[in-house]
Amino acid sequence: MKELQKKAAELLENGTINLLIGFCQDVSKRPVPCFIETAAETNTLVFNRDCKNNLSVYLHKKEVKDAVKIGLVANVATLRSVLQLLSENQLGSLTLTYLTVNSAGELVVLGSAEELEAYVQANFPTCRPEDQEMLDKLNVLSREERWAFWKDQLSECVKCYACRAVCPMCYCTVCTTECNQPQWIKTSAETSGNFEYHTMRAMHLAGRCINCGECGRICPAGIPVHLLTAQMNQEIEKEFGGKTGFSLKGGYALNSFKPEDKENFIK
Amino acid sequence: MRVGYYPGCSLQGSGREYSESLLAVAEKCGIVLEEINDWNCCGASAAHSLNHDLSVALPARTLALAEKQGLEQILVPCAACFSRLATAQQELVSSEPMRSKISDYLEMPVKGSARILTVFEFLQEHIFPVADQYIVNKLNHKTACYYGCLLSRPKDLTRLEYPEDPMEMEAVMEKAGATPIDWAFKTECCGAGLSVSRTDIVAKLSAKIVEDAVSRGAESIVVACPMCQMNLDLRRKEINKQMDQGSDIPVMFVTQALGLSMGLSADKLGLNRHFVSTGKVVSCVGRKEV
Amino acid sequence: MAETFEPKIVAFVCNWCTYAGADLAGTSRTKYATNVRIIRFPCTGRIDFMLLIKAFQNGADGIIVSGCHPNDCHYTSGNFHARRRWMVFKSLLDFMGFPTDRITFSWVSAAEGKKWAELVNETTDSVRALGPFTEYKNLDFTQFNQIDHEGIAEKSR
Amino acid sequence: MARIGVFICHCGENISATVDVEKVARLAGKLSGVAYSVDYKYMCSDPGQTLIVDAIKEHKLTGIVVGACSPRMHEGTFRKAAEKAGINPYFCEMANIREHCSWVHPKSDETTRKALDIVRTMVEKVKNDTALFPIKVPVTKTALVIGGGIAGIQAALDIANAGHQVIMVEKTPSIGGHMSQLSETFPTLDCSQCILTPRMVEVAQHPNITLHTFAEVENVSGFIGNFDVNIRLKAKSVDFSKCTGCGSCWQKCPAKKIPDEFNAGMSFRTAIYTPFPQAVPNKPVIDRANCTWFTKGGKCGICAKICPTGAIDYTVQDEIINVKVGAIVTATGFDIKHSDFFPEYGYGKHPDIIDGLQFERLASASGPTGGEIRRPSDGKVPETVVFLACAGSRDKAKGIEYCSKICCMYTAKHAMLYKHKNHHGKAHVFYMDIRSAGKSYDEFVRRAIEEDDVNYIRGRVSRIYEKNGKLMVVGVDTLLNAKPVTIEADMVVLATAVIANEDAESVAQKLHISYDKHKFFAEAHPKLKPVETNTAGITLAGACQSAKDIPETVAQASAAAAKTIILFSGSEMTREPVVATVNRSAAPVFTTCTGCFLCQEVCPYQAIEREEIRDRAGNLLMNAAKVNAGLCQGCGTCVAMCRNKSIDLQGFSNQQMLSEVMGLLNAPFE
Repeated sequence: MKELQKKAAELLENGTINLLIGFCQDVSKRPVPCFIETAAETNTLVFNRDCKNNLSVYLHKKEVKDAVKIGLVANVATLRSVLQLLSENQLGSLTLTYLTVNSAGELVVLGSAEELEAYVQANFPTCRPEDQEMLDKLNVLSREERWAFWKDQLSECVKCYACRAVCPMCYCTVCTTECNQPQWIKTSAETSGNFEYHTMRAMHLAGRCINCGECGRICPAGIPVHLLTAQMNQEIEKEFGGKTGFSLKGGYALNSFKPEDKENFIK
Repeated sequence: MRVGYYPGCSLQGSGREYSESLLAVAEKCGIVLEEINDWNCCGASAAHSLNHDLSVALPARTLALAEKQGLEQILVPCAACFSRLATAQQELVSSEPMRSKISDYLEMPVKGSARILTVFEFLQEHIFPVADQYIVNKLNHKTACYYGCLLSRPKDLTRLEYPEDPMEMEAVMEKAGATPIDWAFKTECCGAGLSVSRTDIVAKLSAKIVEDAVSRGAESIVVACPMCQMNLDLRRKEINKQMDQGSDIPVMFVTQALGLSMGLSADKLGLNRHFVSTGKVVSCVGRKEV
Repeated sequence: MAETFEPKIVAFVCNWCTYAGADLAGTSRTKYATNVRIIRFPCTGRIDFMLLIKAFQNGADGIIVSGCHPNDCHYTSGNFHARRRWMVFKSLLDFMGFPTDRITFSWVSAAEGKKWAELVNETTDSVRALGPFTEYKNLDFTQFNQIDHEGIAEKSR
Repeated sequence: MARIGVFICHCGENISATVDVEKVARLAGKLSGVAYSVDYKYMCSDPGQTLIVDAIKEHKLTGIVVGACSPRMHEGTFRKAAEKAGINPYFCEMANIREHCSWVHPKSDETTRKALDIVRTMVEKVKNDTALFPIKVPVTKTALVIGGGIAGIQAALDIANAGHQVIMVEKTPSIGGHMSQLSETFPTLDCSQCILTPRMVEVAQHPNITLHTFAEVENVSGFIGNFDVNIRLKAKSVDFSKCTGCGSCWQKCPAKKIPDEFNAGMSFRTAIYTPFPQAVPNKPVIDRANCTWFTKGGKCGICAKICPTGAIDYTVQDEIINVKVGAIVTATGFDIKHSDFFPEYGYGKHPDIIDGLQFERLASASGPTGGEIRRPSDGKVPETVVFLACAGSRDKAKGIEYCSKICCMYTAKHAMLYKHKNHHGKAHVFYMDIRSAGKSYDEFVRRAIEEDDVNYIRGRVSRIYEKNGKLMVVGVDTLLNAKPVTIEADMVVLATAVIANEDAESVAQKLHISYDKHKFFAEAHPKLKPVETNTAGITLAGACQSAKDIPETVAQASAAAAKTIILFSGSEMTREPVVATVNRSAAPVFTTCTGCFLCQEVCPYQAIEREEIRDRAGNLLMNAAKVNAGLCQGCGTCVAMCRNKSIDLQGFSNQQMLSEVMGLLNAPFE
């Protein structure tokens, strides 16, 4: 942790970065995102397994963008999202430096997109065990049982859009949910409208989501929305191959095709 | 990998030296061939022209037995047997109705799942990998590799790359240190179908083969089919009558040649059973380069 | 209700193949179920999955999505992209427990008027067998059933 | 507020027989936004259309729905009517209550109800229609002709003579193609080069034709009327502006043992070479793969020393040039199987078993033997020659089911030529069928049989082997007392199958045109569009589409030229305004497009471009997608895949499609 603080301070001092997005602790010692602009503040930095937030989501914020040269304290999931964002032509205007801690507990500093890509590919995670467990549970259920499950879950949704706010892939300036010409998504938080919203969200993220699980973690109603995209990504990888947040080239499954794609469901 | 073995009638009669040499070579290389218990006639030459179901059922029974024995591979050295078994297998695999019908006849289940090996496939996959350590002699002489019909056709059964000009046997003979010649009759008909009824035609057809081989300087003809061997060997008197000047070129099985190169005795390889003396070939063993 | 239930089927079709196929069914006077209503798109690639959801939400009991056979697309690759989108959409709905047997995907060429008629009939029959799509229509009411009235009563005392 | 008019057509009895049209009209009149509705016997008739025009004017209608036949039938008709009445034609929609309703359902309330539903959905759509204006796309009146064989030559000359610019690209160092290799041509036996070379020269000298030999198409983008083509000019290593074609370089070139493509490998050429004496342009290029200077790293250099004009330049590199053309004629020609394809015929081991092209060269006065038929192995004149028709063709086992079409004729020709040159020689032809359909073709074959007594044997050849200096051709004579035959030949000519070029597939992909399983390019329709491809603006000429003889090839080439000239007849083409657009709005939003450009991939026409949005000071604010209306064909695939609906499709907008769905379902069926 000292190392991290030292490095951060150094980067800020020698002007490699103007802004560092990292974690500090709040009064109750919980890690919370913090934005550091001077070397002096770096001593508040922390980085441990409780630092779950996917900080890359802040990279879309104008205030952050204005800093141009940005340091990002990141776990692998966060790094993956950055990689995915780069492949989607976002963050072009930024110069990013990444600070992470590898499995051996050593500080790793990544200066370029290529280094980032190499590191991510070397440390590529599998589906989070707790998610896999849930997915397996759900997949053995009958169709009706799954329907019941999601119906109950989604009836709890209050359309607070926290899942959208926390998602680094949901960077649209105007979301379809706000689009009222035509009104695609019912505004009221009734189940059918929620179903609509979450199917749309899952479809828009399928093949792009990097499974950081933030949307699920953040949901005030405790709806495991992250499972939808987790499941979709597995299906997509099975059918078409290709991993999300894996390479700079991207390779989005839904804007490409193979003539021999499976079609056993089409009459 | 366990390898099942289906000798068929020829390899216990007219072509027993084929079986003897094959087993000798396998033994030498430490490969055990499991004979299929209670195997039966493959139905060659007659069945398929009389009753289609029968022509499938006969080989199918053998296949079923092999499956029961838990064999995943079956070596079928005889060209005719191979052709019948492979044909039957194709039908069983491709047609569910046929499969159930046949297993009703046999009163036992049959999938036709086991892989049926030609003698070439067996040699390439099981013998070649270990052969070199056992090969002690070079069979220095020019040889004509003769395939005949059933080992080369039809393509989708025999799985040869060039059915019109196969090279599989040549590969074996080169291993044995011989020099295969390039000649024209390697897949011509020896007249086997008529080997009893119209020996005169057999003689005519076989004569062409022998003549071409000899005229191109071959000192031996190598075969992998008991019928071919029999016609070219047993019928040599009649054959010679058809040729301007006769020939005493020996006709041996590819496995005999390989056995020789592995230093196995002529007797063990059944080289003493031939009508045309194989002495010449035996004497090439260890001879200087040709 | 006494008389047999007649499902509402909405067909999302592409202009060049299936719409023309349906025209052919017409010109060749091939009779088929009246339950289907066709919505014409330039290409299956244009068909937005949101429209399918909207259709169900507004009372469709079944949906047909159909366009050109692979390699026949008037725009060369629209149907290929659509195919992938449908696959993902379908498996998402499956995962959410949505009855995907209410959606029929098909390729119907401009020459397959007969196939179109059969497609409509088959879909109508199967959806009729499935019955009205109440599962979805009831969504908005079900949430109230989950509220524990007793519990609330307790607290309010 | 919309004022919509609904016009229900009886179509004689066609609709009214099963649909209660009066009821539909009456109920449609009650729909919100509908200001006027009426039914009429024949809406498409003149009085019918006048009725519509008058109604629009009288009732100040803003849009109309015509409940009649399929839009694919009369949409144009009624849109014209709407325009005539002074409203934008794209405010007219067709409700297809004939093909999709009255014709496919029995007379019943259900059918009438459905008709009303269909009308209602279109009313909802019209409410959301917007005024659209046809897009005018300029046409670049320059044609690209790919391939300099007789097909390309014919097409190029026709287009150029119509007064349009033509750019011809030829892969090899000279135009002329296979035809220039032929000796005489059937059925008239006139010398191929004598009739071809004047055309080649004409191409070279034509003021409207730009010729690029030793060049290949690198990639093609754009669309009909506006293709953007990159052409790779391979490094010739010879400066044509200086070279006089004197030939001293290739006389002195030490690398002399290179198989000569023009003579089908039966003679040798040098590393610096012109393919043949009458080559156009008649200037050499260096084949770098075989040139000592390039293989041995700077050794040799003789040609440079010898060249009187200093035209040789080893340093030049391939050059990519970019050209803009309006149409493309694909005339890339064909290839043939070679004798090594036939194991049963000794797969090319024997030098005296040759293919048809090799025989052409043997028979040609400009060939390696100066026109004398001498066999390659020892240069002896063969006394017996066997010709095999259908070598590979029409043979499933060989994977070539089709007929190569030209073999029957050229085999007869070959046999004749041989007989004419060697009166005492024997010529045998093995054939399956004689396919000599064509003007004076069959007479030609008869002549071979009857006058030049060529021995035709109906049957196939199972094997050819060599035996003491002779080629033993073992076949069967299937006619009357069928029997096996063995012919002792001195030379065998295989009429090998015509196949697509090795690079046909990659060419097709560059051009975005389709091809069949044999890699021949696919015509848009086997009967009615045999010249066009599925990609508008690209046509086919010659054997790249399927095996053809010369007259057929020339005919198709002229047809392709005609199609091109038609396209060039106007200075611009008008296109349906059904195109995608990316929304734009006032600062600070500019557009809801986030510039992820995932849509670029899905567009089949590369129509989606990047636009940099800058402020007044010129600082880059954002990148956003922009649709090139000239390229967009309006499939809408990008629209459906844009996550936040930033792209929309004119004529099939989100608002329109959704309102159709709503209009259809929200109203009760009753």
